[in-house]
Amino acid sequence: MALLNLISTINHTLDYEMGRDDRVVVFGEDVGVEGGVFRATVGLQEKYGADRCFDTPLAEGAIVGMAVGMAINGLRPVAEIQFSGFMYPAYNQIVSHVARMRNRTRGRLHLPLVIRMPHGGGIRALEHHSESLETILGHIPGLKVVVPSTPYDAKGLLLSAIRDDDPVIFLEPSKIYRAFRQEVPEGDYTIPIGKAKVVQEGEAVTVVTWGAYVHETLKAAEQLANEGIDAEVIDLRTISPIDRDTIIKSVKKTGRFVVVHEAMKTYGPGAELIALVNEKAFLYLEAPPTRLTGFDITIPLPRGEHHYFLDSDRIAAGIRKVVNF
Amino acid sequence: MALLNLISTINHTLDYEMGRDDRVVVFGEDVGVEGGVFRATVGLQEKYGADRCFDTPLAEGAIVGMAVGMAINGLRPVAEIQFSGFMYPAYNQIVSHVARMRNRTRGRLHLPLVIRMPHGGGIRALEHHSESLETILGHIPGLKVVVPSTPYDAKGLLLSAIRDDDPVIFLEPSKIYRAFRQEVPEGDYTIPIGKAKVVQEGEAVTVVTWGAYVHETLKAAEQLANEGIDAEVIDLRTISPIDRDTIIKSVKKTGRFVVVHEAMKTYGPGAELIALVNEKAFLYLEAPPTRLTGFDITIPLPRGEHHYFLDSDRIAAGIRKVVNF
Amino acid sequence: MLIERFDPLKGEMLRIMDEEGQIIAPDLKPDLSDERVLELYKVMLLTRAADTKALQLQRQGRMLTYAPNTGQEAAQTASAAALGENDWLVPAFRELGAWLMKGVSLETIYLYWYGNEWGSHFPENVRMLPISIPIGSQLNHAVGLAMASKYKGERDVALGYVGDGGTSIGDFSEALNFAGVFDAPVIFVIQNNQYAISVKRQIQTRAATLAQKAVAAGIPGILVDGNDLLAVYAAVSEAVERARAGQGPTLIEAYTYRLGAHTTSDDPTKYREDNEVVEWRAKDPVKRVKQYLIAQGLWSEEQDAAQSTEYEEYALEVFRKIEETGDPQVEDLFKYTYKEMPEHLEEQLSEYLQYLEGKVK
Amino acid sequence: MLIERFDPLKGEMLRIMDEEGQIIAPDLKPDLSDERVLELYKVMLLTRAADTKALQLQRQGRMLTYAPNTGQEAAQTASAAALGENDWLVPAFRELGAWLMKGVSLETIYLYWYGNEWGSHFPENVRMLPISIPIGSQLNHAVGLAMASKYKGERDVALGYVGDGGTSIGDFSEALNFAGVFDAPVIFVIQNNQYAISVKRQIQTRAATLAQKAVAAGIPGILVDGNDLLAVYAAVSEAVERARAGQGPTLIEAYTYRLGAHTTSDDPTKYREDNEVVEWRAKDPVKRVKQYLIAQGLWSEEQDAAQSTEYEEYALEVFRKIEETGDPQVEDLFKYTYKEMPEHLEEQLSEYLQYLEGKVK
Ligand SMILES: Cc1ncc(C[n+]2csc(CCOP(=O)(O)OP(=O)(O)O)c2C)c(N)n1
Ligand SMILES: Cc1ncc(C[n+]2csc(CCOP(=O)(O)OP(=O)(O)O)c2C)c(N)n1
Ligand SMILES: [Mg+2]
Ligand SMILES: [Mg+2]
Repeated sequence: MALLNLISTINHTLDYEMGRDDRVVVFGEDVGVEGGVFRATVGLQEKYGADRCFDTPLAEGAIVGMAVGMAINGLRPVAEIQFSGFMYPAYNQIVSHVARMRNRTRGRLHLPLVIRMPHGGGIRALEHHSESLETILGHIPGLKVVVPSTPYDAKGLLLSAIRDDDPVIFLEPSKIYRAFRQEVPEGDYTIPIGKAKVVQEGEAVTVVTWGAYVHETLKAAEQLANEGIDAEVIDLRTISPIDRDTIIKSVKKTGRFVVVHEAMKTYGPGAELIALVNEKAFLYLEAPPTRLTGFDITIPLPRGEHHYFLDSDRIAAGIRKVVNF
Repeated sequence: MALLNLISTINHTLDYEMGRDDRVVVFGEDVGVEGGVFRATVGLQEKYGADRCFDTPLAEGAIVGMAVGMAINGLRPVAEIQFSGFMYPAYNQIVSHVARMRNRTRGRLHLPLVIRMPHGGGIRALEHHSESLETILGHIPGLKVVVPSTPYDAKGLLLSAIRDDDPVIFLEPSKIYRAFRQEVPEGDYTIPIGKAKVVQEGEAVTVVTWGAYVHETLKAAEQLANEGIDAEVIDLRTISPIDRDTIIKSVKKTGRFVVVHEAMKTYGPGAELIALVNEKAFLYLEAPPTRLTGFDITIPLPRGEHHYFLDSDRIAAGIRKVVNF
Repeated sequence: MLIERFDPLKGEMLRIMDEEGQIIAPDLKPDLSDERVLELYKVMLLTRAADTKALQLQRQGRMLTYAPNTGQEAAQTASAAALGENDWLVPAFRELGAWLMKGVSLETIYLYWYGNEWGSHFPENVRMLPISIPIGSQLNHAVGLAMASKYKGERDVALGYVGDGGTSIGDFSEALNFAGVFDAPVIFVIQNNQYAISVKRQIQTRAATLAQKAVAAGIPGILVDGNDLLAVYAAVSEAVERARAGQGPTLIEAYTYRLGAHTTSDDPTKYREDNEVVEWRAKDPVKRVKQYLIAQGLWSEEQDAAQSTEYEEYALEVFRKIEETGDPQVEDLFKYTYKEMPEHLEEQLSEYLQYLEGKVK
Repeated sequence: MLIERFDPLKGEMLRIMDEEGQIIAPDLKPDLSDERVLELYKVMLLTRAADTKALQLQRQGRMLTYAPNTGQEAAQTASAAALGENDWLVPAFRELGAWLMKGVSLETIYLYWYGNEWGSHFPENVRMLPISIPIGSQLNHAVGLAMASKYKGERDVALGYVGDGGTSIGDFSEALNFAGVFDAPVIFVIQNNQYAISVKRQIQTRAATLAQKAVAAGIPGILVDGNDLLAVYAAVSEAVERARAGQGPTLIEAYTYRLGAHTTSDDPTKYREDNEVVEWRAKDPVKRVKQYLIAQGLWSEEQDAAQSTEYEEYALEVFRKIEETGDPQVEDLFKYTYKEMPEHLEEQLSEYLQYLEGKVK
């Protein structure tokens, strides 16, 4: 066991899996010599050589496109996109090829590849460094989309992702890269993709969230607990495919539903979860299922970004409303 | 008045506005000499010259990027993307610049440009020619996204789009390009962006749809009318921003809500409308709001695509369930 | 080395066999026996027959949209012929001769154009990716295949195709650049057929040749007569050898012409003059090789006619089978989205099957 | 014409003033009075002072992420100086000298790096686009601006900047290609500062020069000493004149070096040797021009020191003002998404304002 933060866990996990499986190769911009702008890949080039961990020219489309070819020819590439806002140049590759190769060839080819990227805001960075991509990736059949919220989960989920025979987009909440440490076992363990986790049990209301917002939501739940409101908090962990059972079971128990996320509201990820709850648990609902989300604006530059985020106060206020409906 | 189908209406409208406003320029792949693979721009190069209607090299990102520069420097570009499936290479330009220039510059620059593209399936075409893009465009703040369902609407909406000071994505349901003709006034008229249209009044259930599916849904409504179920059918016309009032008013009247669309279900456009109805009319709901949508698969190649589409039977069956809930 | 002798910046083009099938550069003639030339020729003939038949069937409303290859058979067949069995072929969408050469069956190819995903399911031993419709995007896959091969210490190379239109999209430049930086064992073949749908090559780029685009990536480029089977074979073979020997990537522009329409949805009279087509018909790559083979005493007009007829009949027969069996299973539309079908897809499938059942009753 | 005299394929580089500020190619010296050189020099000095101050402030935790320019002042200032008032400047994100030259105030620039969108709101008469973070994407905007200018029959040109890293992304090639095809009056300036964050220029591309990437688009390219104010000015001026005269686009590689970190989040000791930095410090573009001006009797070390101090004080003063007023209005975060605020945004804004009010109470 080691006490690791999220970013060192990513580093440890890549190291672990590269050590175990020499089909795993890691690349992207500044990934090799420097070890990544966030230091996710630090030391890997020294340890495994420049043919297993290397820098690429600046071209996200080619990075992902190359990963496609490598995956077909027997490797398990783990590509890094430097920030989620620079995923867009690779979107054509992701939608048109990464997501479709298995279906297109009726199973003849498949793509065991992972695309990692820092995700979301909160690090006071420049424009395009704070994007939330859940919807535009989650909507695409053939992709799996994962967001860990803790170091422990990150290792288990990333190992699952690399070992998955389908492509996995691995969104890392950069806000909590260094926010806290946790005991992370040095050995092998996986956490299944597609399974949510009840991180706090409760009876009053079901609150689903993921990534950095899990922690803000748990804080809100603590506030509410002091008021006698016991919220059930679920960490979705996988954006796609959605763990419907865990959510629906909880809503059937609580009768109330709130989804909390950083992404923009309209056509955002929360909409899907509300539609799902309507489909599967409508008659159990005692209050309108509610979204607590980012505004429908471009996430502001650092001086304004705090307005965009939901802090635990705003989350608590939103949940309170649903409980008191 | 002339009896026009959808594609000739697009052609007529571009012609009309180019005649009226010489800031309007039209370009894209095969748009000039050939007049477009669907003939949307036929005759325009002859009439207005090759500096106003022209072919570009094959690069969607550059097409949209060039439009951005032109719009800043005083023109009103109307760019064509040959099929919605080839929007992806331009997605970076659309998200990172088209949608954001006004906000980024606090109003100093704005982008009066239109990006037109055929949209959706049903023309028995090759892979990537049948994509539904509502979610991944509608989720982006700063874009307006329009889908006409008739020739008459297409002219009014396209004129609004070209004259809008904000960027408009104009999705043209290729399935109905030549499906039917309608009287289209030769003169000037606009239809406001952001306003839905009640295409059939009814009391039993609110059904929202758009594009080619309006016609299938109206057929379903006819079947249902014979059974004594009078559905209210709303043509959304604008994917973003959503006309919330028209939808909510209707749901408050009918107490039941169905959304019908071709796009994939999960994280699809219907989810947003259901979340909206929950937020604004929860207490009026007498049955679970329901989605009738495409499956969560890549739209199949032509021999299988009919399985993907909803015909009026399936739509009627879905609505019936909600009404009989 | 050919790449040193033919500089695209000087407009030099590699030609070995002229328009009458005469060898004009005997010193450059590749190591290809006349028997092998005949084999390649037969693939060209089959390509043309399959094309002809597909167009007929399309006009009868039996085949869907189809992209014809007529005029480009040499560029296609010779380039694929230069590959070994374990080398990877990465298509764009107009390389019928190459696919047949690589060992894909006409059944499979017709099934693809018939509109069925099983048409992209090739046998294990055929190292070819499926058709890639998003122009240019496939070239980065070729780089990745090549990189993996190099990483594993194998000697297999990858060859990616693209059209003249495809050289304008960013993916093309990015792929060449990556290949250069990583010294990937990859060959890029541009089939410059002078048009991207209706857009003439001159509107695609101001560069005098497409081969010179290699300069941007610091890799060698060569321009070859794409209607000359021997020239294409020689250039691609050299590139394959170089790649296999660890000498990195090559860009090859095969200068050719699409004699037919872009696809069956296209009407080329809208954008090009007949006399241009007539001129290029004289350069027909099939005719050239035929004349060569006849001159070598290996072939005759009679054999040629008989063989063409046989191939057309074969193509029709293949298609008839597909018409009977080419419709997909509903389950197949869902089954291959992921390795295991997630619950929500199971649900969607079973609801739909139920609906279909109800409808039948 | 310079573009004919300096062929990047032969590795030729335009140099006019050497590292000691001596004119080594008097015949190529551009038409630039010494008084004007002094003006440009002052912009270079201000650039360096603003940089120095920004870094100090960042270390104090008062400024956010900042991208330093030290070492690249000549490439930036001289290229922008070659533009007329109505010409368009299209930045990437590391061209401080160019922005100041173009007339953007330091207030506005600091406000941008302070993290406020008003820092991208320039006055009507300053024809400059906002900073573009998505690498390479801005070059197509430059093409569009130029095309519109041409369409309207105006004589304004557009100049777009990009880094060495930015030459690898597809947008770069697409923009050059479009510019070539449409003969757009546009100039592309690569500031090759040898690094894209930590990635060395040699890993960015195998091309021997970046200027040669012009060959792919069939447009002229030229390599210039980017630390030579006169060389950059001469090359860009010629390109501007050509563009204005309807002779189309030019690609210019300004060969320079980033003496500082990529941004304040970056630690360059992780990826480069000190001695490399020392070597390049000797080529400092600011020092060169200073020596030149002193030699012309127009400037002195004393004046230089005084001017630098004055600029640093000015920069600090500017920043102090921003610290007081640089926080955004909540309304502004919503108001500029569309021309008119749609109902759902009105609702989100008013709910949030209500929440804030409740919090204050
Ligand atoms: C990214 C993208 N944009 C547009 C299209 C539509 N399209 C299909 S083929 C084609 C022209 C391709 O020209 P070229 O590369 O020369 O190949 P050819 O058809 O001549 O073989 C176009 C524009 C596409 N398939 N992909
Ligand atoms: C499309 C994209 N990918 C990645 C990044 C992250 N990033 C910011 S600057 C940079 C390096 C840019 O290098 P270069 O073009 O040489 O400019 P320089 O920083 O040297 O001025 C990278 C990778 C980005 N901004 N945009
Ligand atoms: Mg072509
Ligand atoms: Mg650089």
